[in-house]
Amino acid sequence: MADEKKLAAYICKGCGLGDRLDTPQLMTIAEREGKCQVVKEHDFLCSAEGVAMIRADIESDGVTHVAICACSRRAKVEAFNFNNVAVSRGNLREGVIWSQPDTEERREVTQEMADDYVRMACAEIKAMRVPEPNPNHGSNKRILIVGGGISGMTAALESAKAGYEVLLVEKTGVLGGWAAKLYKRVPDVEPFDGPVDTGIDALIDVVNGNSKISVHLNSTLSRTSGAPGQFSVDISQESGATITENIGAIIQASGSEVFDATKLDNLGYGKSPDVIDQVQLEELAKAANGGAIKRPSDGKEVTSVAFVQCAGQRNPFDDNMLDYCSGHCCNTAMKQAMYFKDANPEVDTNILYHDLRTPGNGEDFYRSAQQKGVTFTKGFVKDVVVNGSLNVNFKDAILDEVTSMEADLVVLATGQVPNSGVDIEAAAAPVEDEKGDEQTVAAKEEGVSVLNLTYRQGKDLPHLSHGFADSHFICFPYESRRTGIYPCGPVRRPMDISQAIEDATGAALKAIQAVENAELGRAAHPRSGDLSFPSFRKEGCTQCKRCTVECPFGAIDEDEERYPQFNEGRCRRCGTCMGACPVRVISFDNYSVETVGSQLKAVDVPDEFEEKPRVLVLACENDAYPALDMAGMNRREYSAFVRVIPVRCLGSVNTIWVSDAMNSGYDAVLLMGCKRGDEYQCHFVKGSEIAHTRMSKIGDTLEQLNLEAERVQTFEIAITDVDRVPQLIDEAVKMVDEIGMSPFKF
Amino acid sequence: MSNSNAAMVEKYRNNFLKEVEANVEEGDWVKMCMQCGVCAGSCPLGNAWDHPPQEIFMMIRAGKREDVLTSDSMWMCTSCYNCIVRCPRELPITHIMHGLANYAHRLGIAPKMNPTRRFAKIFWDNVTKTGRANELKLSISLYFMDGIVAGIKQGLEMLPMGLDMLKTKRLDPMCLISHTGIKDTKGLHAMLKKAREIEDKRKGLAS
Amino acid sequence: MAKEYSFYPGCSSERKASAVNYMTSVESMCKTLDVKLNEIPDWNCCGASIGYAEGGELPRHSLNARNIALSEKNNPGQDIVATCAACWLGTKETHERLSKSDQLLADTKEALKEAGLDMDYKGEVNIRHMVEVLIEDFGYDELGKPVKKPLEGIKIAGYVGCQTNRPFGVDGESFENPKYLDKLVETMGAEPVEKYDQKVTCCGGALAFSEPEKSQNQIKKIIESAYDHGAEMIVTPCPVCQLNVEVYQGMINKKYGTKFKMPVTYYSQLMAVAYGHNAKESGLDGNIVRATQLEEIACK
Amino acid sequence: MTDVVATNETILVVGGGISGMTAAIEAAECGKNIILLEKSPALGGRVSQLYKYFPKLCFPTCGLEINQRRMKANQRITVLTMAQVEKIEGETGNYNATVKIASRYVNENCTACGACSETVEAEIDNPFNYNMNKIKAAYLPHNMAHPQRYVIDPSIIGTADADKAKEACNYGAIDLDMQEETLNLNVGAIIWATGWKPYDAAKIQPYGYDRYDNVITSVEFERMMDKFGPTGGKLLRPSDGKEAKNIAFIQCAGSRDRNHLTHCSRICCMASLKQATYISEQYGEDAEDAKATIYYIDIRAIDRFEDFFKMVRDKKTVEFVKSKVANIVENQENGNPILHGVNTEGYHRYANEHDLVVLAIGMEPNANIGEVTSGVSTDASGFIQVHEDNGGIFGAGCASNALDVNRAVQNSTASALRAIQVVNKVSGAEA
Repeated sequence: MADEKKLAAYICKGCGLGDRLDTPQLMTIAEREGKCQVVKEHDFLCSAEGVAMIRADIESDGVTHVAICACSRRAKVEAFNFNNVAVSRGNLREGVIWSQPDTEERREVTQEMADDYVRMACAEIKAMRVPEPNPNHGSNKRILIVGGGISGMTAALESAKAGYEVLLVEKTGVLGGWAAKLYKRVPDVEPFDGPVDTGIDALIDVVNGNSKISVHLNSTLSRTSGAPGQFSVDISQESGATITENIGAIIQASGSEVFDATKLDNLGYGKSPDVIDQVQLEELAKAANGGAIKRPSDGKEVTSVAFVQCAGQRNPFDDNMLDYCSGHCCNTAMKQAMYFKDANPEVDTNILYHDLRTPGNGEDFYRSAQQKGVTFTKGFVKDVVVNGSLNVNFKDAILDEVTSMEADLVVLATGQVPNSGVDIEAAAAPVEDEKGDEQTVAAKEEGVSVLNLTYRQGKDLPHLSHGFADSHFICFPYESRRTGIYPCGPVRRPMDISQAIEDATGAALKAIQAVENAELGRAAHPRSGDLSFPSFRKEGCTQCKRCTVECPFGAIDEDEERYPQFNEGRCRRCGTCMGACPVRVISFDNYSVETVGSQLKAVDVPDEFEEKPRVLVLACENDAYPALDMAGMNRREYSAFVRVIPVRCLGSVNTIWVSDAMNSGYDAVLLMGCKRGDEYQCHFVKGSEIAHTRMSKIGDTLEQLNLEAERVQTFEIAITDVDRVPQLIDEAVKMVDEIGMSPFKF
Repeated sequence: MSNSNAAMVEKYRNNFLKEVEANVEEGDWVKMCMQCGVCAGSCPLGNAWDHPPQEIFMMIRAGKREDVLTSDSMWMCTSCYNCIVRCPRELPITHIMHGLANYAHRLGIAPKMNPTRRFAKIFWDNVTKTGRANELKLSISLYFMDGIVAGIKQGLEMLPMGLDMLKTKRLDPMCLISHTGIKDTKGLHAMLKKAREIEDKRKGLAS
Repeated sequence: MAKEYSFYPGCSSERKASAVNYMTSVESMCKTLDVKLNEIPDWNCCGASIGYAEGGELPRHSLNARNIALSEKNNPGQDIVATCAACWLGTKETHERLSKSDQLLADTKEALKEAGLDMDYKGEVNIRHMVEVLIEDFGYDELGKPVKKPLEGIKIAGYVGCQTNRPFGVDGESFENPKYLDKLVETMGAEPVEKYDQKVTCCGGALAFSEPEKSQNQIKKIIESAYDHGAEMIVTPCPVCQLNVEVYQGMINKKYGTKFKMPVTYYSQLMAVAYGHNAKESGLDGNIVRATQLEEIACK
Repeated sequence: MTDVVATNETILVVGGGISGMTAAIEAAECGKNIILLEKSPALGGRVSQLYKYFPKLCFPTCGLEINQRRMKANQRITVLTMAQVEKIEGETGNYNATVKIASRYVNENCTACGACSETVEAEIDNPFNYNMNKIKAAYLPHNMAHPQRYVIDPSIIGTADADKAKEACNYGAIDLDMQEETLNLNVGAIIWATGWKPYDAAKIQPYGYDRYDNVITSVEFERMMDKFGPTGGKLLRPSDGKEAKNIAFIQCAGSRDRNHLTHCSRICCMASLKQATYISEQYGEDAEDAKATIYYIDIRAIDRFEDFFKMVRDKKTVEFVKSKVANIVENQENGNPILHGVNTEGYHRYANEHDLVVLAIGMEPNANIGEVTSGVSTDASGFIQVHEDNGGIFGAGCASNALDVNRAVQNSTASALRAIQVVNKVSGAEA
């Protein structure tokens, strides 16, 4: 059906469009130039009546492609939401009359703007196909969980409770993870006054007893391939046997390891058996089981204990130490001090801290610890001297003196180290010389992979700072860079049990969402619900691999013939591959080199004597375009010589658009994307960055056309740049004024 | 009385916090301090404190018994209660300061010459003698605290004030000879004696 | 129908004591408001804020408990009302402490037995400051009604001080910026200096005797700010505040070369005058720094 | 008359802030039907009033844009603004919620053309800017307002202004006779995402928020940085409109305090660290006279936020003082707040004068669930606890704990699944 097109254009006269613009002329343009079979205008297009008119044309008149020439694509979305038709929006309101002064001298150029936006809207639908769901989508809904700790078990149980089959793989011989090693845990409901049972045994029983959950102990993943709804994994068992399973989505709850305390010999670790970390203290507490805790060296009952916080943590100055804070240690130390106090109030328990970090109701827990006689000292521990007794030397920050305390036992609050597998970026890092090469090989082998993905881009999830497999985003903690694979628990960021439980439950929802979307062949966040997917013409492909390298989500592998192999289920529809392709064989039904290219060509470029320059803006739909909208809403004026085309991501910008623009006589092209670099705000990770690199290379092309380099510029735009974007546009026009019009006008 | 000091040192060897919790008025609140320092900043005579309350609490935990009990910081408390109402942990700081001062005083290791300590004693003796304050005697004994000469000097300095008070009939010379206190002084004294006994017993102080 | 209270005057309110003029004005004020004050027979000193050092804990509480016991015995069912901040605070503190600790209560009763009062202590009374009585049992409107001679045109700074304000304070008032004195001043037809920013600064209390320099430094701030904000007079609810802020002005002037001559009055004096009592009845003769403006109105 | 289709397979989400939107969208993208209630005229909640997020210093409206696009594209979500729950009855899988919808006086015909606002003269306090400036009584709540629809303030109903607004509208969007409505919704599960409110700063008397113009709260400070805020994006202090350069941040303003909120509000340390960067953003990294001083008890930059703490600590323009400020007095001459206190790291007494004081104000839950139904477990601070007694009602975001945005979203996503489990049971899908 995508082939029998029937194009329709609708011109709205509301919101002052009718008064400011010559709409009959717009209709003529849509008809003559836009080649629309149906062209109608309406006083109030978004009204029930107006929308009904359009629906009628779709249902009874067979309209398949609709160009709405009214307000911005961000306005009245619900009203113009038609299923199974291709829709484009000509932005005549925010983009034209609201950004142009209502004056006589500007009337002509304002009309030209509107004319062009109508041409563009028509050209766009002409090049569009109505997207249909991805045909080779998978519909397996089973959820694989990697890791049998509290996070993994919670994720398993919560998924099962929602009615989904679960496969849980645990590398050790038992479920429970770290939580099972604890004597008691910090409370997460009232009263927050003392250690409570972990409840881990009960949880293990429930998991084992749940018919929807099948548990594989002593097992690891030796291969993971496929896509949401159709993953295939090899599970290697201790026995050596390997079984292959099909699943729909993956939750990586591979947890954390404890920091290697042997690096802390200055704190006496390794020098005395009575200097231990928090995990070892839990073992002692378990052994004592409510009775007096005995010290390892001689089994003597502990009468005094010093807790040294931030041991090997919060230390950016030493590469062997952790930069970050593990978050739970303050509460854990208090809990452990209470072990002693509850057994025998006479035991001296002192916690040496830098900043006491007990957010939320942890503050009650803190007070309770003080109530029980746990003492707190803001102090910086220099070292722990072992000579028969243990002497903790520290600077007392309050009394402002270097002093020391003696203790039977010293407990070091060492931190959590994520078990996030191989650092694929480090592994893939380019190497200069032989030596370097060896190093990278070493780096590649360093660390055991958790997922063993067969993805071209590497075996595991990309790491972020400090090796955590976290999402980069604040508002989207589950925006994983491998669609359908969701990390949760301390592999994502340091966290305590309560947060791990919340996190695992959230990850379970995302996994469920992934399989449900996969079945419908739809995109996941951020373009949720998008049915389009990339397809490519094998004939034209030169196997340059740019698409496979640049895909931010590792969605593209290579087949045995080394052609790109698209895993649509893993694709997030950003179009970076399309932008990367030098031979332009990659496209989406509703977004392609054609849909944008034809728009910019549709623009009527006046010859140079008219002294009406044309500046093309390719604007990221998430930041720059909304900023322009809001500029209009707030009546910020900018040059009428600009023509704006929204793009899914600057990563999708193919350089051909720029050279086409130049060839068709535009005087400047501005690319407006979001923030790049370490603190990038691009939801397609590197789109903005890639575009920047590509454009820096386009200089040569311009030279060939002997055009000034400044005619093509890239900007980082934030959605709040409501004043800045108009400025940039005006500056560009001014720049053209100075260097002169493009010679390529016909 | 310093023998009781020795006794306490013996009894609570290097656990000053426990000693304070047991023997000092409201002492069991000390452990609840979180070192925010709002009390230190709230004290009207703050500048006069060698160690502000929050620091004293830290010193107690650190076992600095001598430094705390011989300090005259607590004696700078004017009982304005600013610290109490602002403390985010609701420590009765004013009372703890009073308690520490009193405890040091009872152990006989409070700073001998601290004027507030001495005035406090004079005041207490004055009011408990007859059951009511005799302001004239009070001021006179206050001036002669440091002996006749200093007393006369002080007295002269204060003379204009004294005269003002006399003029406005807010001071009565007759009080020197005929101050009427309460009727049941006998009962009062017995009561106070008993109270002191009980308190000393509780705190293991030899009276 | 008169309101009756069990009255605890305190040492400073005694005949020819430092706050005798406070007492005088309170009596006149109560006369107008038809308040009957039944003095607690044979009441004793509260020990004051300085009592802790020599007195310790239990003896101090015994002193106050004795007064409470005497009140409960002789003025049953009546709230204890004190005019002195220290008396009020000391008694209220003991009352609270004993109600919280059975140990302390038992010990105190054992001590009271020596004074033959152990059976009389029940701890069921309310301990209130006269200001509370005025605000809560009457209210500003009621207090305004008997005003015969509004104190027009006098700018008065309400100096609340510490102990009527902290730690208990007057219900509904803030510790940092209590407004009741301003409201009383307004009710009496005078002009409150609302921006006065030293209204809760400590005057040094008992340390005025033992640490004169430090205290006078405080007092200086209190008076200076009053002048800075255009006050012509300071009003206070506390005898210690009144005494300290008034009598040391001379010495401060000597030491700092200031020219302080700021009258410091009691709220009850303002009220007595406004209610039409003469200067003597209003205790104005007791002010070392003459409150001339009040005297003029009182003579009218 | 609003007509809403709801069944006991529908999930009701109460609160249209980041938490409520997240819960609604995530559940809807799992194929569930959602009714999302918001009591104000537009979605977005408190995050839409923030200038930047910590630790990335990115703009909340960026994520809001994505969430709104997801929502507009999703026909499974019904949004009801100006709506509040009055009563909840029933049990897990079958609740009846009574919902009151206040009159907006503007119907769905509104095209947000702004004609009404241009004609109306009356102005009202602007709630979006914490009443620090005024807006027309016919207004669009803010630039990102969704639904993008104007509101007529009740205060002008019955006045000439209102009639002028009505005449100005060419689309019959203004209905001055619009009546308050009450709906009864039958739903299977309820997500309570009513968020938080800043603790009443006036109650912290020693800091004189009610007495001194130049003592403001962190949420107000946040609005100052916004180009569309009350000061047009400049740090101008209220007393005299002068640029505030030497700014104090007081931590635990209302939090960790038995006289106020006993819990730690978690976000305030990070918020102040973030706001300290605003100063160098406005005046430059090396500005001689621009300075942030942070008065704290403990800096609670937990887990990876430590990196942010370090970044701020290394700035020349930022200083840290370990001290809970005792009180603030005002310099009579210039209106500068003077902070009194003691730096407890070695006992240093200070009386520091600043241009402006920002109170890192505590987070008070806005849960008030007890008012509409009984049996939902809340802690002493009023946060909704995870508890089996809660049945099919789940707290989400800051109604459930003092959370930063990231954790609030995490928690809301979890709550969405808990609600889905309930409605799946109803539909038998989980069997």
